[in-house]
Amino acid sequence: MSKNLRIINSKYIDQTSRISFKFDGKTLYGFKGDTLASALLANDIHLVGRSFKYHRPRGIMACGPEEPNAIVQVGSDASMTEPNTRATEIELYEGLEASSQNCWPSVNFDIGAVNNFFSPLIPAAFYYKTFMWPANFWKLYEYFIRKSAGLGKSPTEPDKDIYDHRYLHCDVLVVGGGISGIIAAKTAAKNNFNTLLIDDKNILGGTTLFQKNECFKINNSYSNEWLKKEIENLKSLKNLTIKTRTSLAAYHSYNYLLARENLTDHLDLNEKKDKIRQRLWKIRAKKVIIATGAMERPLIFNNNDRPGIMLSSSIKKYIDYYGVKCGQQISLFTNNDSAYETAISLSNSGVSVNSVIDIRDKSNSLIVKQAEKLGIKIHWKHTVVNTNGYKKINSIEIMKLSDDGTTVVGKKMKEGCDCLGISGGWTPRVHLFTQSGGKLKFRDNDNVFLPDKSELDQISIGSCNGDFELDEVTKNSVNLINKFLKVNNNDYENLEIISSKEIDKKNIWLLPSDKPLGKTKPFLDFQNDSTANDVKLALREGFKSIEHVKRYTTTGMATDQGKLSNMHALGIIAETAGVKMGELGTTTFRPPYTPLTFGAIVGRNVGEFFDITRKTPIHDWHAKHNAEFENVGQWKRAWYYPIGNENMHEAVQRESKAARDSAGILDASTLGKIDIQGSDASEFLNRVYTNAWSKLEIGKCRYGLMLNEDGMVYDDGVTTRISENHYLMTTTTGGAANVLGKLEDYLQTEWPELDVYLTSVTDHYATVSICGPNSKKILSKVIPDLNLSDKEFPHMSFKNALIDNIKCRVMRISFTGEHSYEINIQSSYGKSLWEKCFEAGKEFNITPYGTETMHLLRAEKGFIIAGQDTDGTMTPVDLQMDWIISKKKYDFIGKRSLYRSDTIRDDRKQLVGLLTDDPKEVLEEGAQIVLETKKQPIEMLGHVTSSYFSPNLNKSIALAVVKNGKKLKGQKMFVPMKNKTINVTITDTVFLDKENKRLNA
Amino acid sequence: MFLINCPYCGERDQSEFSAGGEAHIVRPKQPTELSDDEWAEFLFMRKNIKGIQFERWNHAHGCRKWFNVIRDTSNDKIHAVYKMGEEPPIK
Amino acid sequence: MKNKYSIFSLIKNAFSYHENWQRAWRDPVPKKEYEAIIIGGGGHGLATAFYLAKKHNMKNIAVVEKGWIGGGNTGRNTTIIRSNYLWDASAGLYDHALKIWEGLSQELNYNVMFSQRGVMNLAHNLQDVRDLKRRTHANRLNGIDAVWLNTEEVKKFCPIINTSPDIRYPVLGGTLQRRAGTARHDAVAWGYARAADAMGVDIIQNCEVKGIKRNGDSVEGIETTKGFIKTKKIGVVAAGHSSVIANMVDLKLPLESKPLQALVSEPVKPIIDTVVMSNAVHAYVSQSDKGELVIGAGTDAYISYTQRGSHDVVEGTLKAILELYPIFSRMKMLRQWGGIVDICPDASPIISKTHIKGLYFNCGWGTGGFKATPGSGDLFAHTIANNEPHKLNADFNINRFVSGDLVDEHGAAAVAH
Amino acid sequence: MLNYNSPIMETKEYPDIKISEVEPILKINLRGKNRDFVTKVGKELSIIPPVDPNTSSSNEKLNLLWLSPDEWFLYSNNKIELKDSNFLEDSLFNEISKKKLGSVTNVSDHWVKINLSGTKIFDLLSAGCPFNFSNFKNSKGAVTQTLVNHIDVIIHNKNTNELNLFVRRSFSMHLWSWLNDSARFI
Repeated sequence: MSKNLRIINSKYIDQTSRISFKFDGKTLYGFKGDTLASALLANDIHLVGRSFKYHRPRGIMACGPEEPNAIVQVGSDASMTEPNTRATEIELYEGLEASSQNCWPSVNFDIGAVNNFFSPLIPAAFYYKTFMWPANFWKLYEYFIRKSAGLGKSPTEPDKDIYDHRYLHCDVLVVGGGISGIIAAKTAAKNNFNTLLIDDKNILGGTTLFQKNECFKINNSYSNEWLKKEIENLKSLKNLTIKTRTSLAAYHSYNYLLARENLTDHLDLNEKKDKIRQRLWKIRAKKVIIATGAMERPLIFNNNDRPGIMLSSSIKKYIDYYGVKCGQQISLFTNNDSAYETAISLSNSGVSVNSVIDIRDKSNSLIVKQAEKLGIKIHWKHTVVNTNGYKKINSIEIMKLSDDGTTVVGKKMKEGCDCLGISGGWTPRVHLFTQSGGKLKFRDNDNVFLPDKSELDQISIGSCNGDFELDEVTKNSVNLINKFLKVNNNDYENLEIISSKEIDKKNIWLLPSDKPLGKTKPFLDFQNDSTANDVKLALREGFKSIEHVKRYTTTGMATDQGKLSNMHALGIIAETAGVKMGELGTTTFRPPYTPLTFGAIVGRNVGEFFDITRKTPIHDWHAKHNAEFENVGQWKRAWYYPIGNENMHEAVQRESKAARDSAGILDASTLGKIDIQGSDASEFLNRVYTNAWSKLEIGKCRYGLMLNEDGMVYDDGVTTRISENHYLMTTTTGGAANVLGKLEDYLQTEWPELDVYLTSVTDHYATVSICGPNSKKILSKVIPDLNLSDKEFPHMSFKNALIDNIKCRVMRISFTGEHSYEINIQSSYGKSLWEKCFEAGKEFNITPYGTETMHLLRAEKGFIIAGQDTDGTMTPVDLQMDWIISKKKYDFIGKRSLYRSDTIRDDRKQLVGLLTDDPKEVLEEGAQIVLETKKQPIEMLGHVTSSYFSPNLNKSIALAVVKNGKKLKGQKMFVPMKNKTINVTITDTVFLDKENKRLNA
Repeated sequence: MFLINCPYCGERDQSEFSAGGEAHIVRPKQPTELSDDEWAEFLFMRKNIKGIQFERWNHAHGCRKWFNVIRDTSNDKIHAVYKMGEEPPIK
Repeated sequence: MKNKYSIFSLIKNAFSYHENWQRAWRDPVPKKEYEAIIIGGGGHGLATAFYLAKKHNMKNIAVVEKGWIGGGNTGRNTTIIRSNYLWDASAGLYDHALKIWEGLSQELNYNVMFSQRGVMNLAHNLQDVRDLKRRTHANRLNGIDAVWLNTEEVKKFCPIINTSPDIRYPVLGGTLQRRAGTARHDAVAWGYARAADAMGVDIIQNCEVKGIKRNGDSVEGIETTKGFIKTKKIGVVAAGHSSVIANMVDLKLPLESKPLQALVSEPVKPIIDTVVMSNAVHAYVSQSDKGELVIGAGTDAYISYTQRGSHDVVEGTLKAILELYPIFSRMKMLRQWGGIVDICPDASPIISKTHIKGLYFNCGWGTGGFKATPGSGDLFAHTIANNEPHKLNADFNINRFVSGDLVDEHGAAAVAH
Repeated sequence: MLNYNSPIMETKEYPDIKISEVEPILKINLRGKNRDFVTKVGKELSIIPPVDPNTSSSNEKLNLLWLSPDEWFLYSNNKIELKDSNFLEDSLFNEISKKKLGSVTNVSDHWVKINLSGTKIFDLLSAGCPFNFSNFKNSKGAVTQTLVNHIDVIIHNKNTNELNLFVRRSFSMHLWSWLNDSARFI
């Protein structure tokens, strides 16, 4: 039965509020303020997971984001469960359920552990060297590899939580609420900088917050008490915003930073609902102060990965902050002074410390003296050569170090313990600094990489800048901040600081053992199970760069991104290869600093807000008349209007027939419309379209084709000359924005001399198109006083008109080949006008038709749709539209490209009509066209671009592009489908009313 | 995300702009006089500089004006902006 | 001769604590002169050297790399391999590569983990459907195993896709190539390096090219940070940095180098066992053997050599991922990074001679180079050895930008640019 | 009679936020480069087009917003009679466009005007807008064109904690529902 290892006095844990939670199905208790890790430790649970490769038992090792082992699955609900969450960062809440990962059937008995037995066979990157025979077996091998890999489980149902974004602009951003961050925030805010202070913990103060030790005092009070007062004072600063539970995820160039604020993860299950779970702050800061502190390093020795082996500073936080004993007989193993702080804290709380094993010869610092005063046993110049205990450490083996530190001497001592604290010194958290593009420098005397040069307006202060002693931290931070903000803040002048000084330093990256290296397991990357041996193997095989070693051994590529392992990997590489660490350089730290949920990155841009939806003024009418809608770019366009249980084919056949037999009505509001004014408007059109415009009469419309400079068809549409210097251009629905942008580009950069202004009026006008033999009768009812005679109002002309006093423009143009009109009216009257036309047309069975019918009708006439019948490789000539290329014009966009050696070939793919031998057979759009089906490989001569069953011709028709098609009229060809071959004949592109009689019908 | 100083509107977030590639590639006044090679040079061939590049940007979601930017493509640092038709402030 | 990799060699070495493994490749000092020099130690460059040595019996060759082999786009891409391209020229090129992939681990005696888990391209609007069907038909007639799947079949093949008709851009179907899949990118570079080294190829790392020495119209050698190296044939395979090399000989290429980003999630147990690509909403995802979701983002529109892109691109990709896979909302991004991709106006590569005698370029792979690695190397080697393109890369010459005979693969390219 | 339908026709209130559509009002886009254009506009509207970027000039009836060095946006404060707006549009068109001084385009229905008021409106916008409002906030009459939730908008600082936001009609319903969805979490 698990014992309770909680001691009474901890100010940060509310021991009156008991919280129940489940771990691996077992109900346990903790308190408000606990993390899952501290609560588990309080219940004497160390074993929480299995390692990635060997499935070795692993326990809680740290107390923050660097935790490599205690990675758990939170929750069991299919939509709300979350894999790979660090127990050291989960704040305990009522109803929390967590479970171990990567073990089966259970963390206590894990079948995968056989891998540990085979470990001699599976060194780093073994998989590159095997699983190759028999060749086709890889699929099978891979199946099992994949099953055993991976850690937690993905949710299997959509997330119910809400995520959000917020942009934030500030003068100064301070990252980290430790002692130096507090000083920075206070200084900035007091000097009228609009300041933001963020910290990933739920409370400010960093590690100083629980530093109650004679050796660390400021103005005669414990450093923690001094800091608490400082934090109190922050409240009064109005320029200061403080965000806790907010973790800086990414630091991009131009001081653009992303921070994730956790809003509900710490709340009881029933309190979480309908609240934003996480908010991603998109921060633009004028100045950035990084005060992210440092991480304690482990030590690398044989079997250094057993449950119960923890970072010494974490043991200290668990006892001082959470009031939790990580064990009852604790040994400490160190190469520096900080383990002695832990020793003192432990013995002050009545936990017996077996001994401190210190690889150094001695240390006379204040803190060590104090430890000795408390009677703590110290083994100087010793190292741990092995540890015992499978699911939890139960003893360590100690030996004396040789003078050069490369071997061990003397006889082995065994020391029983239920917890081992290790301390390998400190690593500044320079991740954000390097993310931002900053360059690092190496400091030899304590082997740390420090911020050096940066392009951005930023500084690093405190221990992330290499200041580890209390007096350095405060004094240097104050100076750096004043200089950085160009202020003179004297709050912190002449502070009296007591601080222990570490003079004696010694570091051994890979500690020696009495066994040959090959027989030991000194772990570097605990989660990915890569050892010092693996790194040495990689080097032996010629993988020299840190990036190679990292990728070959996977060191530093686990979910902790090597926070604890990178430095030792570098150290061992440098040592083995005999190069200076400074010259070796470090790996690049990539965003995010800690893993970031996809949800937070996406925010509320999901579902309805995944992408913009554009609607026409008449949209509601279509919806009310059960239109099916088609996505055209961001637009919703009426696709077809099924009646009763009509399917699309039936509806389209009916609509198409009605449009030609009597009257159809189409919502064309989505077409792009550009208002063109200026004395050079005509010249401008001459340059952007392939045909000539100067001679277009006022009141007339003309179809135009627009090319790219590469000569390929880009867009098309009808442009109307409203008055001398005033045109209205229409573009395709999809092309509208690009066309306007392209034309503005030419005006501003190539032809600034032209007096032309372009204004988009796409949304200002609703466009109602009426077509069919009865369209004239209907329009005459809608606008009685407009003379519609062919003489007064011929095809391809326009009139201004009034409908119930509302100005509108009526164009007599046709995309269907029928007699038809387009009425442009300001959008607010669009729906009403549509209804009016519909009413007027009732007696003629006016039929609303959608895009599908429109496509069919225009195909009967052989009109192209840019983007469907063209694909960016078709010239006007290819489209058999030579007539639209002005021979007279000196130049227009794309003209020169039409005369390149390939574009002038006359056997290019060309637009043709296609008829199937079987008139009922409708070709598939995209189907390929061939002449020769026998000999392989089959040569493809073209493909079907548009294909429909025409109710008006009562046969299948298609448009296609075919190599040398112009010359092949009447040629029999084949369309080979998967299961059959369809016989077709090449025809003219116009299938209906070749003489255009219907236009004036 | 860059901060780009539009010569007309001032400093704005990159998302308001669209990039237009290498600057000062003048469209030939008389394309028909050019050989296929010369035309291809204008159409497709680019310096694609690593280092200081003169390039075009458009404040597409602001004033819709095109302008020039001098940017170091090896570290994305913007050294200067100037209007169309103006001489580069830095050579 | 190198000792062969196999389960037996693993067992054998286990007894000596793996202390007797040979180096995968040497670390030679550059010779005075080589028969040919490949600039760029990525997958394509190393493969080129390998096939020059293996098929064209050119043993005295070197690969010079300014950093570490495989450190560029080879190690930064999302490892998708497929050959379902539209035009005959592309289909020929990429399927040639795919056929080599199928035997590559054995050819190199290095497990590149080529995993034929299938690649599915989704259609989200009517034009998508037309384009993808057109490709599927073309692929079929070109002997490429592409099949069209309707929405139900898509759902059946990859059940976690949200195929509801109510989403903003519903899945209207897709085309599937079963022979397609993924491979282990690092292993490709290392495998080619080891195999090339075994045949005497010098792989020279940390050796940056500073200039190209010319005599009139032909090349004479390269100036490097490790001194001058003489050669009559130079194959440039420098990806994003192709223009940098080209500018050394005042050669302008139709290239723009742009940032392309990718990201991985934390590793989880198998949840998606194929590769799904969606151009229209821009989401590409697969799952690595390690369990990470591997997600490809888009390119930025501006030129940059920083290997960093803008956050909006990553956000845009992930929102598309959540649109199609809402179950991934609680998954976490572990790592994001960027590469520099050299993009041609027609989204097709250049594997070509130049007007300078002895200078060859293999570039413009844009966002899709990894899949072509073995084929690209094989054909580039052929082009260099014979000073003539192989028929499979004849269409990918530089001159096409003058004649206008482009191979426009925007439709089929992974990232629409 | 044709009836008038604006896309939103709603007013919504949230703690410290009120959003509503205000239509119909006159909106005209003015383009021009030379001095004559500026003086002519001044004469017609008795407002001089502001030349300083991101600023506006107003009288009790009309507002003239700077959009770019050669582009201005005119809108009326209140609902305006059809005949009056036609008259204003025509006279401007005849005096400017016809006389080749620039262009005059009616965009009354191209843009939809949404009025935002309350102390939290800038927090609301910051949920989807990269623009830095810190100075804009405190300068009455300030104008900016930017993106809100990826949609182009023109924002006019009408008063302390009161903004007029203009969005293209086809986007307006989408933006409206986004604003309302966002307001829940401010």
